[in-house]
Amino acid sequence: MAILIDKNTKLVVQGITGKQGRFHAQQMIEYGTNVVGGVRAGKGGEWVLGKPVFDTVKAAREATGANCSIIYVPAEGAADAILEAVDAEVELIVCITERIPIQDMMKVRAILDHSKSRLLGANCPGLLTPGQSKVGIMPGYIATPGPVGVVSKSGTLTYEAVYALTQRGIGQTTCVGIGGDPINGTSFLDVLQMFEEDPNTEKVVLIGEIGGTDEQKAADFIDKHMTKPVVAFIAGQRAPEGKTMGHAGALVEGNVGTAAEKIEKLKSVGVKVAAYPEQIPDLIMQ
Amino acid sequence: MAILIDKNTKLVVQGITGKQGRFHAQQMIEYGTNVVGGVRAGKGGEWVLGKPVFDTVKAAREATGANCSIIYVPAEGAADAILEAVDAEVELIVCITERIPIQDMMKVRAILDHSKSRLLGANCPGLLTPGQSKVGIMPGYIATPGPVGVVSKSGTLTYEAVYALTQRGIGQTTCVGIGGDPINGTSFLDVLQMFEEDPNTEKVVLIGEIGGTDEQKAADFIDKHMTKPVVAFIAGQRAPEGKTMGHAGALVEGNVGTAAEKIEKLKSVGVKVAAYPEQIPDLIMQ
Amino acid sequence: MNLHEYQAKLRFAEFGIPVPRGKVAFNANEAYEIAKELGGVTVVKAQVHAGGRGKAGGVKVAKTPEDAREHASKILGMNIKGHTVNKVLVDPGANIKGEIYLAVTNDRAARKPLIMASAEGGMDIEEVNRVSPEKIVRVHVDPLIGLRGYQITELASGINLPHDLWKQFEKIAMGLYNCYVGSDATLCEINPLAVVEEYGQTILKALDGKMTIDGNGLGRHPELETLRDTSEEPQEEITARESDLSYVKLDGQIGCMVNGAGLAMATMDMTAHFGEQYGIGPANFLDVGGGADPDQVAAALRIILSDKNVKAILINIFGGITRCDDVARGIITAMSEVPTQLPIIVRLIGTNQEEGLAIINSANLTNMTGAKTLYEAAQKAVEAVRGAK
Amino acid sequence: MNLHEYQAKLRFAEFGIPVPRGKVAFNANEAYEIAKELGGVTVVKAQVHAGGRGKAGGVKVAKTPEDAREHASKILGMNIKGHTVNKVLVDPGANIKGEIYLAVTNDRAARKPLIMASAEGGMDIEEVNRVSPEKIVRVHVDPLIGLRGYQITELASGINLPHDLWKQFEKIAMGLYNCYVGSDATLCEINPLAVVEEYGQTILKALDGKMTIDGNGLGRHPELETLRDTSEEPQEEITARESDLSYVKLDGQIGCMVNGAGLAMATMDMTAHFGEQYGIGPANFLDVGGGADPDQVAAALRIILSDKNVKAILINIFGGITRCDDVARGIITAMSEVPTQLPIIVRLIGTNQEEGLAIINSANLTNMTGAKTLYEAAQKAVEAVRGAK
Repeated sequence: MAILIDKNTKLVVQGITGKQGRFHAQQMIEYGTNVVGGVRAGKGGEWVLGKPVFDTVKAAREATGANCSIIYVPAEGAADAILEAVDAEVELIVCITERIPIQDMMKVRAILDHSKSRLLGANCPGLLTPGQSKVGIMPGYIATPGPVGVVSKSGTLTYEAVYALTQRGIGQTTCVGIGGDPINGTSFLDVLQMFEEDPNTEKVVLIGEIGGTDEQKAADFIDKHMTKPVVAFIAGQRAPEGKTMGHAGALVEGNVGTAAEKIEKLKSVGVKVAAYPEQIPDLIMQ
Repeated sequence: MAILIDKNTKLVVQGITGKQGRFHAQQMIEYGTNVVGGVRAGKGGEWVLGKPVFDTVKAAREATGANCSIIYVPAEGAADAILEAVDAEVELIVCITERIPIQDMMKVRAILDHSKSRLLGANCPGLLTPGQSKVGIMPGYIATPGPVGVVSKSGTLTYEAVYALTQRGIGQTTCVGIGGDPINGTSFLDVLQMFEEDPNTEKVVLIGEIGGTDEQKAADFIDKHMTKPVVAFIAGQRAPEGKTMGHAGALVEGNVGTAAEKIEKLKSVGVKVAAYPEQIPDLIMQ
Repeated sequence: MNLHEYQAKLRFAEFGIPVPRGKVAFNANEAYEIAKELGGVTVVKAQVHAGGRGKAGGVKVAKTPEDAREHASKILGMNIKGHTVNKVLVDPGANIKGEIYLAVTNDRAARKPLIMASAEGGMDIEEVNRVSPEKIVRVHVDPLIGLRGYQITELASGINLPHDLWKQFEKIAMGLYNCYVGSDATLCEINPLAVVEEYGQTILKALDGKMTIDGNGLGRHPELETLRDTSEEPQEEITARESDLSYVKLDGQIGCMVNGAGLAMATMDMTAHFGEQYGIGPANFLDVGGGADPDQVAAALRIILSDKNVKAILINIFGGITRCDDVARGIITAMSEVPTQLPIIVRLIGTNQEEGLAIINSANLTNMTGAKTLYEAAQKAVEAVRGAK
Repeated sequence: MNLHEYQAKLRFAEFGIPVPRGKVAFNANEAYEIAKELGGVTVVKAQVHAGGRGKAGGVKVAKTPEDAREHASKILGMNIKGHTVNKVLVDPGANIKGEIYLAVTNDRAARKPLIMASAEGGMDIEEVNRVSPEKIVRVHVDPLIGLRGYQITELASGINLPHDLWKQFEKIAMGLYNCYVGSDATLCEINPLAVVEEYGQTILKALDGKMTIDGNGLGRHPELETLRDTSEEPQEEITARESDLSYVKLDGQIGCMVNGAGLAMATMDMTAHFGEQYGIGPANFLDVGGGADPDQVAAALRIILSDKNVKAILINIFGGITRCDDVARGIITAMSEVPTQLPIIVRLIGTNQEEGLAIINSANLTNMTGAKTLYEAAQKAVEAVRGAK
């Protein structure tokens, strides 16, 4: 058991003919992900890595029954790629692309709200259900099957945390990177709810960062609806106000979105907050 | 019992300070409709016909609890007026205004599809539940309470039919004018379903006209889902192809939307079709 | 409102769609001059609001400017489905390698814009749709989002367009959609969108164009209103539009004046119902609007009387909010302004209908008769025409 | 990217918003000439990317051109919150009768544009929001539909704007929203939108303006990219942007180079955690990107070394898809291109981490030390700075 993806996930790769898309498609296939095809307008009918390429997501879905898509297309075409997947009624859309203009993402969100699709990202590392399926760019070897669900805004910081868990013999149900953009498709809250409902997940790790109020909303949700223990880490305690720390969303505006505020809120609802990433396994084992 | 409106309907009049709006507000108040206020940007705080005027529908709804609005604003502002009422979550919005550009109405429809509101019209005479409430421009005296539901695309033709029924002692539950525009808020099908579910409606009169395929869809619905007898009349049997007959929607395109096609389809599902409006009461009484 | 081919193509060009550099001629000499200026083979095309120009001989290829003059002199003045040709478009000839169909229109049932493409361009698309509908690729557009690139890919892929033309096709499809939105059009059609060889390049070009504008949207596009070709419309319809009346000319003898579009159609139908066996029918559709005030009635009467086929007039008014006695007085007033000896049948129904009919009757207009029902009024009108014959 | 007041106001003007006809001066004489040309009272305003200009003395009213020159000479060169003023805007004075606040911004939580107005213009809006949030009227805009007239009515009505100003207000609010959309802005703010008397008319005018552009949207607006004022940014940040690195200068002594934004923040936090008691902390945030290839590492090193406060360097790389031994070789290569004697602590984690650390150690760079954990690396970096002091 896992959330969002498992061995039955049929994945189509949007932008499979690009450098990134091809490289990571190869990685995913090697991991064991069921990649059923790729999409690139104008390359329909070709084959890449032994998989058929289609002109549109709709055609790919019709031919392969894909229920998940991953997007590796440049920022200027990414919103269009997401909308194409929404239009084709793909259930889970994972967008790796970073630097999508925020006004594009506001429109995408408004459309998603009335659609049959879920978007993960943009600007996220994707997700991984150890031993079953990996959709995105997470290194596969860092994870191992087990009872901990991981959800994070950050890429390498997630790897750090997951690897630390794995090194200590603690496996994961699913590792989910929701991405660091200010407006994205799936929030902490959505994923926490899935972990709460997943019978195989026993504990949850949440990795947040400065900016916005998602972590505070997550804390409210944990307080009201979660029975499973949560361990958190919040990056950016020393970040200055008004400066964007790499992720477009990692920005303290006024006194909104500080790490201190988030940590305090999480602690107030009983979440154990790690002082540094390597402490996460210790807190999980307590 | 009735559909859509009854004595509990609280109505707000958008455009109450205009000539049309004021005149018909007066008529509706005289009929007994519970007009709770009006809306006109810039006239908030004034009083018209003893009713308070508000700057926005939102303010009117908050102050009066209105659950229905009627729109008498010129075509260039009508789409905006509808969206304003949708935004204020008014349950039933009736738009009298004619000549709204069709591309505006396509946008309005797309927004309505995900809203909490129902739109009747545009370009419709409104609706009337005899003895309880009238919302629109139908002359009140033509109708009388009774067991027949009336739904129509046309204004004066509806009056003709309703008046003919009343003259013969046949009363109505509710008379609904859905309007003659090619893209509108409420279709025959929607209203037929309501009449089918309304315990007081025993028989239904449907008045259609050339153009589009709404009457054909209504026939399919009658065939599959209606237990109550339906009498129909279709105007425009002699209309030439490619000419718009007054209503923007009354237009035979190619051989789509002819009266003959509609009449045949309705007859094929057991609907009695009147040869002329004055025959409707005869068929109802059969 | 329909645009002529040359108007549609000029509009397309504003939205970045490649079109031929032809010009319009109003006489044969102008056609000669344009053909000379263009050089080489030209095409002379009747500019008229009627379909089937080609079959009617309204489109001719000219090898020389002299040919163009000759073709133009034959096409100008030609009658195509009741429309007289008074201008021709002289376009340069094209080296056509293929023909595509591309159009944006309103899909009334889906309540959304619809963009359609077919590899079977140059043909009658209705016929393609009848014989092999699968050859037309259809994509609905969300009006809030607009046409997206992937939807154009769906079209290009669906009609098996060669890859080297996709970029051009995308630009043209996006241009056509923008033209449709930016013109409040109900139809923007390119047929054919031709694959032509030009200076060693393969390019897509709109060789023919068709646009219909939503009359209700014209207020937002004053530049389009000026493109209206009133020479293409019956004078009565122009006058009616100016008086804010809804009028359609038909070929019968009974002039109808009715308040409300549905009731006006029902009135037409009823006169045809009784008159058909005698070759008698409605002379027009005319919706005089809700109130039927004296000015509107007078304007309507003038329009009806300008039609020389009219042998009798049927006035059918439902007094809704307005009372029938007021309407009757309005009609009498209008009658005095627009005198006529034709038989007039007046049917008034609604509030104070008896008083209304009494006013009509007491006006002592010998040519005017009252009727109580539409049934009776239509019968009387048919009788009146038969009597006048 | 922030725009200066004068740039924002010029942009507003393009969207139909009335702004004063002032000009920018780079020295006191230019300020004199502009004030003379404008005539009457003028206002001299520091153009600098820092708030609180007024309190810092960066805004002065001048009665004469000579006054304007004097004010400009004092304001130019002034340091406001670490920013040196190198230009001033000279605006004509205005007869101000009232001040409104109007802004469009992204509401991150609602995921929609938000338009806000307040009758308490001219003040610090954060302060208004803190003391009496009900004085700010907030309306969310559906990004697919755009701002609608009734929403502007809601604002005008909500701030009790006199009715005679509604039309102007509607035009300005619509213009500001269009400016926001048409510039990929994250903030368009007018404070104050002043009610001014001019030639006997009462009009609304944007006396101050603020705009922030979404860096990710700049590609669509090359005309805005040219407005970037690089004199306002630390040279390191400009260089980092050119090398496609994400860099933020801080005031500590440990230069950090990390792959990934989250891990980079965690690394900063960890050095501060251990260093705080000694006054030691991170010198920067620096995300070198996922792959950490030699060119990126070299560029990052150059930027870090250009900061003279840096006393030690901490490299923290998670070898994800890339293997740590490859990353280690990349670091060694970069080091040879950008030589330094500062102590460098390298922590590599992920695939082949042991091999990677072995490569670092065997490179025999005496100033370079390996670390196994972030904890250990941060401790070592702090120790290194303490030793260097």
